Amino acid sequence: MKLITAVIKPFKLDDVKDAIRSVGIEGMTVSEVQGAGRQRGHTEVYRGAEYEVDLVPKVKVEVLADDSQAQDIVEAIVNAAKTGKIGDGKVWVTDASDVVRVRTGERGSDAL
Amino acid sequence: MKLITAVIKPFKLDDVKDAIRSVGIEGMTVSEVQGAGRQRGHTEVYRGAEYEVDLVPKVKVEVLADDSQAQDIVEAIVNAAKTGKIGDGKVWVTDASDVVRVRTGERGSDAL
Amino acid sequence: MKLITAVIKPFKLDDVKDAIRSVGIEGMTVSEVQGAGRQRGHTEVYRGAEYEVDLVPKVKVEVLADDSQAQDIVEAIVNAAKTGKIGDGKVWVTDASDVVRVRTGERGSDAL
Amino acid sequence: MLGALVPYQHWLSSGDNTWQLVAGVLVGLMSIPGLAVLYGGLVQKKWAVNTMFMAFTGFSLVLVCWVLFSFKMGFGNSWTGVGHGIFHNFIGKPGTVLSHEGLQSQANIPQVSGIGSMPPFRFPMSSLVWFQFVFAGITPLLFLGSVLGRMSVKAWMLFVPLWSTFVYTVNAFLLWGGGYWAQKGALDFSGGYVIHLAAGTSGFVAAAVIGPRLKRDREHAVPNNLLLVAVGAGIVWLGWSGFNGGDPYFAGADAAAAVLNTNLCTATALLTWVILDMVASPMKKPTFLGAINGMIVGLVGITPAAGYVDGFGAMMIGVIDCVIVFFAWYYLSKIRPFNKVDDALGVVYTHGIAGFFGGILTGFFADPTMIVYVGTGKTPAASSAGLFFGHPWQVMIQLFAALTIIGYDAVVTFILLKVVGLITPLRMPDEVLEIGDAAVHDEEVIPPETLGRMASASVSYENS
Amino acid sequence: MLGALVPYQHWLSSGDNTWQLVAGVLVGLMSIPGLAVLYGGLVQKKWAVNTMFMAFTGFSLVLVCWVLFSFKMGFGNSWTGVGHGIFHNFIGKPGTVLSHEGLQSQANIPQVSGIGSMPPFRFPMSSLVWFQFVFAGITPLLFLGSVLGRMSVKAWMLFVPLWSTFVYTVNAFLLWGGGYWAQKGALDFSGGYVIHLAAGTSGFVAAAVIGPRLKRDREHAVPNNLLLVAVGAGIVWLGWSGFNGGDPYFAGADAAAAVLNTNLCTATALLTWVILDMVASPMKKPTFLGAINGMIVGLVGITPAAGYVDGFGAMMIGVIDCVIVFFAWYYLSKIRPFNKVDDALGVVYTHGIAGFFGGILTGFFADPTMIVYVGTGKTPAASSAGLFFGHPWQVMIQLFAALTIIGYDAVVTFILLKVVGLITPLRMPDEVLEIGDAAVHDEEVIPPETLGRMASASVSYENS
Amino acid sequence: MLGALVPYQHWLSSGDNTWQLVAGVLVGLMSIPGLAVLYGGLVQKKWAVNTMFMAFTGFSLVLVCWVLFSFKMGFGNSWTGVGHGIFHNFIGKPGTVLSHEGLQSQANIPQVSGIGSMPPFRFPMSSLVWFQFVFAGITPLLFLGSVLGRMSVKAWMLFVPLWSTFVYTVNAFLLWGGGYWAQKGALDFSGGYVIHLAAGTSGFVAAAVIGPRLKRDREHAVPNNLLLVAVGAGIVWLGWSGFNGGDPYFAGADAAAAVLNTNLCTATALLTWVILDMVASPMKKPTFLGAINGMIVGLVGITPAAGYVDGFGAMMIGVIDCVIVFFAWYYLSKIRPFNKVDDALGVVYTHGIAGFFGGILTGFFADPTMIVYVGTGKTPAASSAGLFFGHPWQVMIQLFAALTIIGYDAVVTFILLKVVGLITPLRMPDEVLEIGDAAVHDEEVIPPETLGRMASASVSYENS
Ligand SMILES: Nc1ncnc2c1ncn2[C@@H]1O[C@H](COP(=O)(O)OP(=O)(O)O)[C@@H](O)[C@H]1O
Ligand SMILES: Nc1ncnc2c1ncn2[C@@H]1O[C@H](COP(=O)(O)OP(=O)(O)O)[C@@H](O)[C@H]1O
Ligand SMILES: Nc1ncnc2c1ncn2[C@@H]1O[C@H](COP(=O)(O)OP(=O)(O)O)[C@@H](O)[C@H]1O
Repeated sequence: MKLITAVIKPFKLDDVKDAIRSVGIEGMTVSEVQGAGRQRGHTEVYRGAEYEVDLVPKVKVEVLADDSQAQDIVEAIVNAAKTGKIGDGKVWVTDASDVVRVRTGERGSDAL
Repeated sequence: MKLITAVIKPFKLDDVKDAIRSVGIEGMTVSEVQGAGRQRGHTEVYRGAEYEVDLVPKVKVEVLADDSQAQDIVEAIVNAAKTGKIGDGKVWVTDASDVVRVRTGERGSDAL
Repeated sequence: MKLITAVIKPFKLDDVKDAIRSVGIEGMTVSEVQGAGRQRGHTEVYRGAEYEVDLVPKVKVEVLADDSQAQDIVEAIVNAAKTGKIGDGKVWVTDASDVVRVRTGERGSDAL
Repeated sequence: MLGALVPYQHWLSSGDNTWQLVAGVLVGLMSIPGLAVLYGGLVQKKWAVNTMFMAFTGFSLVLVCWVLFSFKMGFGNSWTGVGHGIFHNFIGKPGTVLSHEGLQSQANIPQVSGIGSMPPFRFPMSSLVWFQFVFAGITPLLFLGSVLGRMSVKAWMLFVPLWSTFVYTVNAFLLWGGGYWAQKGALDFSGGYVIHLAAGTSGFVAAAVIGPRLKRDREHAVPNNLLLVAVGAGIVWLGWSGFNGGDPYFAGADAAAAVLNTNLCTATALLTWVILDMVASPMKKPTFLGAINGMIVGLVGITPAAGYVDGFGAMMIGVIDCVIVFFAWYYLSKIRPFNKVDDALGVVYTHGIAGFFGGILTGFFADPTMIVYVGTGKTPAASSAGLFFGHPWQVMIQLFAALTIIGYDAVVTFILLKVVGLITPLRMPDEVLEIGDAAVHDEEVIPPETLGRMASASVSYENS
Repeated sequence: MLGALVPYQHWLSSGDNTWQLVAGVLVGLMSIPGLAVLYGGLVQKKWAVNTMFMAFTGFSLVLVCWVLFSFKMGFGNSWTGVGHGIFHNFIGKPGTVLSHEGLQSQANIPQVSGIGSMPPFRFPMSSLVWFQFVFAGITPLLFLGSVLGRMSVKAWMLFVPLWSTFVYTVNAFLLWGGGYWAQKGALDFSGGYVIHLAAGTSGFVAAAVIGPRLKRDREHAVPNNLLLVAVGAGIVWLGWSGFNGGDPYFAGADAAAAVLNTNLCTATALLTWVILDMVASPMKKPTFLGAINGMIVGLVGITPAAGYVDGFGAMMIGVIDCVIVFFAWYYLSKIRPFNKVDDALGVVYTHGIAGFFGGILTGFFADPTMIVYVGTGKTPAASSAGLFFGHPWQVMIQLFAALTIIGYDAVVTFILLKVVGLITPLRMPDEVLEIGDAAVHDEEVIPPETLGRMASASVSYENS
Repeated sequence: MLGALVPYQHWLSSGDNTWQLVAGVLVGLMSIPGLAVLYGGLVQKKWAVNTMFMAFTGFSLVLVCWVLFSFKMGFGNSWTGVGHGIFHNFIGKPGTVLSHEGLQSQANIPQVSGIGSMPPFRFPMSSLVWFQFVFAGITPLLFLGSVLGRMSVKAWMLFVPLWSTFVYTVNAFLLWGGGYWAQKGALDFSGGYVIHLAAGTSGFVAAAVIGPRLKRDREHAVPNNLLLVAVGAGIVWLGWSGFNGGDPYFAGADAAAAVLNTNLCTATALLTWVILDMVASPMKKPTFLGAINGMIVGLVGITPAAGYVDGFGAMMIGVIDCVIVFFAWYYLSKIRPFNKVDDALGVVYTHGIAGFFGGILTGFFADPTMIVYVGTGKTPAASSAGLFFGHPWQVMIQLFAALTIIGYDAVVTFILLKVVGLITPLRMPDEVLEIGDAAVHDEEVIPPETLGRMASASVSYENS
């Protein structure tokens, strides 16, 4: 099993969700994160005091998938999330040795 | 070392925490996430405009544990988080090659 | 490729960011989490009703790095995040089999 | 010149009319947005929208009933005609106040004003209808605090008009409309009984009849935003200057005394609760919500007394009522029936018990040198004396009036809810309770912005 | 004693002056913080600061213009001198009201007050300037709802003074300053046309000229916090008691009737929308924002009518206007030109259409037994009659007055925006629109506390 | 008829009394909820509850002292008896105002009202006590802005009564109670010195004595919610109409002029800061909090002047005072002692410096044609002239009065804090400062709902 993690621009979430579903995976877990990288943050000013926010709002999507589907999902995400501008984000893949569906106790591919 | 990640229903957090502790692990890291899956989201309506929220609030629990404890923890979480209704969530396990306790610099099992 | 995950005290984020950058990595992904562990939570009281919050606010930092850099980054984070008091947090390392930069499609080290 | 336009009739005083209108606006603000956001901030996040929805609709429902029939039930002629005993002095005859006479003629409470105990009013009917409405309108919003987090919208929208019609008007007639307890000399300056004891009693009964919130909700019953609690609480506090200040019906010395007493009792009670929090609460820490509780107790406690007591009396009521409610809150809540009923925001304490003892204490502290209306010629000034000023019987009158309200309101609330329950379920189904606002109203107080997408934007630009 | 200090001149009534000042404060509160946080809570999070900034500056800009020249354009002598026809009764001659005469002499609208149709005022000029300012000041804030989320700050800060000078003053003079439509007997008690129809029309035209919000913003156009919407909405509702109550200019019976009618129509309309939501909306659920929409429709609908109709009329306007706007909101919005213009908060419905039909309905329901001013001697009382009271022509007068406002305001708004567009771009650039507040103002409504660091603290302690 | 009940004594004017009561309520609202949520929204999230707690308790503490002894110290007879020189005209003799005479007899400031410079009051004592209380009550809340985020609750609860008793009453007596500076003709219409200069001075001294916030807090000193800032700021702005409008003590022409001037100066100053932000701030962007700063400067700047200057003067004060404070904020803050003291919200600028120059500018712009009270017979009207109207010495009087306030308040604040420090630590311990609200009050402004569990629900339903 693979865990694919994507950090993307927030407004691309809908496209990425659709892309993942088109590969045949319905489930995923999403969270709001902040990214640092080439894309610069910005300065806010509160009552004259400068406040540097060097982080940029991003959305993180985590998808568990069979090894066989992993590459397709990565491709699908990359295509859907791309704008071509700095800050489009990263996708990475790690191994999951075990997956369980809580409701049923099913394991492995059946748990997805 | 294993990293066990569980995505569960928010109101089950207390039970899951207790279950993990009963296996002998005190530490864990919790975050609020949103899940997509079989459990359907809902529609909100703001001033007549329909707004589809296809994500469901979930809580993510991450626990580092010795390889030997990992299975027990997975079992404990699954039992505690189960309601039998759709949307109970997933638990997955990945390998952590190294763990450090920041305060002391201890590594491996000692760092837990 | 390695994924280094650090759970640290929120006010140490700036120091940790600087430390990671000093190793030569510019990018990272940050999120707000809650930790349970040796550091105790606290009790809040709302209109006389006691409300136990056994979780402590933490910040999670995720950094992808080449295998060669991973140890340096772990060291850097540990040094920067340390206060010597309970609750300084954990750092752990997992393997990432693949990394893609969404904007360009670059993979592996080039994607960082 | 044979004639000219003048702005108003000779009986009208622009000063008194302005005061009455503004006092009404201040009390209106206590409900909307005051209580709506005070309660909206105090409930857990999943119920904030529903709580505010109930407040806005409850207030509106009462006003419609008020002008169509219920104002006259509280402040008109006795329905059963002139006569002795409580049954002939129980409730007024329903009628509308929608015509130009109902709006522009001189205000009048037939069994009270201009007939000895009160000078004739110097403002029009609509000022009186408006001023009395805001009191009628706030009362259901107070007991909303007992039943939120499970009462269904439809049941609410039926129960509020019924309760207002069959309970509130009776309370008002009995004490303010010249009914039985008014005739007996019971003192309730601005609604310690008519409003707060009533809300505490009815809320408690309603909470019992409707049943508790979900266990899960009770276990997470933390406020969602204390800043909004402060916005609401602050408007409620200062707005109360109109609540009590408007009740002499004239912008005279007694109105001013009522305003000052109200704020004084409130400040005293707030500090009393803060000190008790620091010395007698489990955590021994001062809390902001404790201060707000004390504030409410002070406001409620002075309400039956505001223009009858001197400043010393106002401070004593603040201290004594707050000590009583503080210990009731912590200890009475542990015993039956209080530990068996899920009164969500504790209305029975901060309004019911606070109002009850505020009324009793009025029977002790009413100071006859406080002049409500000035006597001229041989007419003595209108004022009232309590136990400490040589009139011990006043305490008993206060007690019996309170018991009348408790008994009547509890029984009729019970009956009305049973009737409503025949028409529509009183509670929302558990599946709805599990989700909250998003299930009841398709709205959330803070919608998750990045996690959704507009599907059909009925009111929005379409790309052409 | 040969003389003494007295607090004010003989023509001044402290009651009427107090009412006028307080009514002005209530209306001021409707803008600041009322509309600022109502809109600030209704927009998505990234635009909350900008929305409030626009509200605070818009209000301020109007006041500066108001005292320097524009008050007299609305309420002074006709600029083109005495004469017949609309062009001699179109706009007043500009002038300041900054001197002590502008502040402390007896108030006067030369073509209206004290000359037959209205008794002489009993308060000073500054009360009149203040009271009329708060109306002038709120109007741009209303149409802000149409253009927020893309209009540039600079364009706003130029457009508001221009619009207020060239559009608002004409509306006011025509209907309130003794201009053409006032002479023809058009009824607009407190601004159904002058303010709300104007805001709806100008906002819609401005939204069309400036262009839509970003597609991305329209797709995520969810409110950021309904509790703040409730704070704003509540202040707007109760503040409206001053909006309509202040317009007789005297704290008499008509003021009181206007207050009661305002609240009654609002409650009725709020409940009407809630019921329509439950039976006729796509989801068949009552919504809090639907209740707020209904509330606004009621407030706007009664505005042209408040002191002219009886309570029955007020309720009917509440129901009818709300039904019209509800269906316009859901169905008219699907057809041209409404589906082609991105009127962000739907101002054209809840203010434009609601104000238009409120005015027309005034032509039906105006009740001649409602006395605005009392006649003495042989002078008849001042009142107005609508179609249902034997004066069918009133409806046509109302219609033509409305069409004048729509036509004039639309054309001049269009021209002014084109002029402003020559000086500075009307829209923010897309890169700025993508980010929102943080790009426009370097501020966020809820700054991410743990994720940033103070770099240069110009106003803060430095370690020594 | 030999007699009848009348609502009030002959000396009472319901219009003036209403104005005084309502003005008091408006000023009360500026504190609660105004400043409580303005500051509550401006501080970082971990201090929001503590800030509001301090505001609610501070306000309450002052009221209790006020009626027990301190009102008379500010507005009674000179403690040291009649005599010349500042020491015989420094402070009033303490006394309660709790009796029925203290509440219902005719209001009177023995060294001021009805003795030549002011007509006799037309409202009762309680209106005066109430009106003057809200000023006394808001002042500690203003300097709370300097010391929040580290001052301990106990120290606050001791310091506020002491400061109010030994500092505020002296300020008030000197300028308003007929004391030395009043006799010398110093002008302070509504508290530019008594309140704002005092708050700026005392807050700054207190911030120095108590020491800075944690370094970590200063580095993350971002507001937690600008919508709440807007709620508070809006109530403060409009409430200020009562602040300045109530100070003539009569609802006459000068009250109305003061209301208009207040709003005009505020609008001007707000726009001035916005423009300076756009051209002279480091980022060259208009900011919402800059607009709010400008607003406050305008409100404070007009306070000493409101009923003495004409509209032109009001606008000039708005521009000049705002330019001064803007540059002080950016540049003075970089030099000693300003860069050595952690005045958390910059009260020394927006209240201290703004009040100081507002008072000085009053010495320039006071226009003698602005009539505060009208003379009859041979009595000349009461008004005041500044430098631009032929009375250059007024500027020096203003300056010396200001220096008296600065000197006295700074020294006594210092002494009182040292005394309080002997009883209880002024600062919270660092461990508490690190956590904030959750440590001080066991409360958080937005409790983390899913992450906790109710352990002992003292006030909640128990499963049976
Ligand atoms: N080394 C890294 N480890 C973890 N996350 C990273 C890393 N580098 C970048 N990211 C994430 O990817 C986002 C986009 O990266 P950035 O460098 O800004 O743009 P791009 O990927 O287009 O070059 C960042 O905001 C951050 O969330
Ligand atoms: N493939 C997946 N990858 C990551 N998370 C998933 C995946 N499938 C489901 N989840 C998570 O598990 C939660 C529950 O899944 P769902 O399909 O709704 O119910 P169930 O697991 O009971 O069949 C989802 O809300 C989501 O957070
Ligand atoms: N077994 C674990 N798995 C995951 N996260 C952990 C684990 N133990 C601790 N943590 C995280 O590390 C944080 C600090 O741990 P804690 O035990 O409080 O202090 P310390 O690491 O200094 O002994 C916790 O708040 C939690 O977020």
